[in-house]
Amino acid sequence: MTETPDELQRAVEATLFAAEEPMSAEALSQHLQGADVGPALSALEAHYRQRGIRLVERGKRWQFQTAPDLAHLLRREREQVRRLSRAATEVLAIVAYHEPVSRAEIEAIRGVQTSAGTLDVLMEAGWVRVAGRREVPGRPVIYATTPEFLSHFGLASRRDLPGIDELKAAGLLDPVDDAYDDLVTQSSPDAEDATEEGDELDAAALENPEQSA
Amino acid sequence: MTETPDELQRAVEATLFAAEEPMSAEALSQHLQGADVGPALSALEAHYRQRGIRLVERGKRWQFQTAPDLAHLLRREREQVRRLSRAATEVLAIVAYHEPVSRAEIEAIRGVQTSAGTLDVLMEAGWVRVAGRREVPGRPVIYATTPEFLSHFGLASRRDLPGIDELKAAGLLDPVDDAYDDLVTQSSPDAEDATEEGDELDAAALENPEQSA
Amino acid sequence: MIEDGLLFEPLAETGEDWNAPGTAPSGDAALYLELDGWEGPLDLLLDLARRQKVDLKAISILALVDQYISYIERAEALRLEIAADYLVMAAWLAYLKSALLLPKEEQEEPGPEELALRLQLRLQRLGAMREAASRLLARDRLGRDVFARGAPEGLRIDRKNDWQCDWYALVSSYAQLKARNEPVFHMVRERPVMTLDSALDRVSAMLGVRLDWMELREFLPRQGDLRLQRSALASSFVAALELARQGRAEIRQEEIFGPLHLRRVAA
Repeated sequence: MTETPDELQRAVEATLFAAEEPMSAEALSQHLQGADVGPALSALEAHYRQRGIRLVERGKRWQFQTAPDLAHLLRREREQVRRLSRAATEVLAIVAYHEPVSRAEIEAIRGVQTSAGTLDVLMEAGWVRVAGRREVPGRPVIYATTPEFLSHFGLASRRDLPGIDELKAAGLLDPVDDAYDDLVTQSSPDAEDATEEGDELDAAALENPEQSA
Repeated sequence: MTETPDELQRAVEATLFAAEEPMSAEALSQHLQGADVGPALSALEAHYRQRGIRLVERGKRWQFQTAPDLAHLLRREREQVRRLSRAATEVLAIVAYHEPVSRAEIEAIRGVQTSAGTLDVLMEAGWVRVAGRREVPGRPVIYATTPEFLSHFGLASRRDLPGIDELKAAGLLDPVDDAYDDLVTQSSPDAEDATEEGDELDAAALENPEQSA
Repeated sequence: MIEDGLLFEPLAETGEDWNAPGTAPSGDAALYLELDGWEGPLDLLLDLARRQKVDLKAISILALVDQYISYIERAEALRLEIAADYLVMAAWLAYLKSALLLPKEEQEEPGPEELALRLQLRLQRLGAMREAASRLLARDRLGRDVFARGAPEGLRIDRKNDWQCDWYALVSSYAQLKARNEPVFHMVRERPVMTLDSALDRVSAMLGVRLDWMELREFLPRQGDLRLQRSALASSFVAALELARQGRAEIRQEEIFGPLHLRRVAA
């Protein structure tokens, strides 16, 4: 395709480029002192057919637009690696250990209010899903983990999550405050009985996976 | 001019066409998965040189715009360009040719106080920005031009400022004190030669006028 | 250049050719309005200089001074707040002119030639910037002469977050949560103690055996748990105080923190 555009083609090209709305051939012609813009439009349409932009006619009005095969360039996704916040990690852990669980239950376990955004983040990450509603007054939404959660954390099933005794054995309960932990450690046998009795069977089993296994 | 654009050229063309702001080569490259966009930009720039639209570089940023010789066809009824007062125009020129420059230095050249509004107008237009402070007593704020300034006035870089080389060579961008000292210490015919001897030197010094001052 | 720059001969034909910017002479009433149009005295001077129709390097400073002063004198309706700067310049120029006309040997530093040259340099610089400004404004300007695309589609970048969390963070977070929320039981360990009652019995029994002063420590058990010994010390001390209060014993201490002695009060 060899061409040096003539002056009318250049004028049409510039006018359509700068126009804020698509223009009909009549409007173009009027803008360009009544010139016959038909041939120029055809020549330009042909010229741009191979390029990254096209000259297209839509409902008798002409406009430039991105070539259809390049439309994806207009919308780019940029992935941003972000670490889960401590609050979100806690909520994820609670969902994982206690699922299905409502937001009120999560808050009861954490002892602090949990912003809706925290659960949104976990759902955006694809690790937590809405698992229905609990059939109690208010019918609260309940949350559970997803298969992506298991694969991300390399777990075959939720039963692979370490129980609280194993966490203790691994020293994971220690680092906070030695004096405080001393007390907790001494009182924990009783404490566990007290907190677990009302839990769902599932959660109780998780606390002591070796017993259920 | 025969050419079928390659895929990268098409992508660069489509991206710059769709962009709402001029884009640097780096931003383009980032948008196009790190492609080396330099050759594509050169090819496109050459392709569009004859056409009704141009691909131009303004302050390291690339943009499409209509060809200047078609201005008469495109002027709109409503003036899109802000009308500058004479004071604002002079201050803009002083900032552009002397940047970075403090308000006191602007006033020394103009011989009058510059109202705060004048610089505000130029900053609001997006043509002038605060470029830090000069490390002298009082640490005055210094001003410089922006990429939008270059874009608006069709300058590839500050070296394109009309007549800047001649002004520099004639010492007309140096403060009066320096110019006077030059005149007094050197015999006058030599003085002119001396200032003209190194155009490249002067151009380099333009980047940091305070060093040359 | 210095000699070229200062033509001390007033140019005859420049006298009447320098009215206000772009206005025909329309009487003195117009002049005060015209002062508003100048960007200060230097601007007015530059305009007057331009009207000499010579290169600024070859300007006649004396002619310029005359023109300026004459201009200011004719502007009768000067508004003072605008005119102050212009009047100061007029006074300075009048001084410059007289200095330039004086014999050289009577002049102070800086000499009038220097002042005149500096003024000329300033005018050149302002002139250069005025010229540059008009050339800048005459360029093909975006939005006036050249145009960006009227309706760009725009590039949208959707940010997607790739959330990171590892097994350890998950599990340790749960552990900490558990640790934090365990109900706290305050348990006092069973410890070997000597109660006050038994200390009272013990001390009064031993006082009954001995008549002279005894150190408190002699009342304490010699063996056993260190914690029991400490408890015994505390209890025995309180027991001694109690016996003294009851009038059954006396307490003596030679110095602060010294050993504590006690003995039975003979009834």
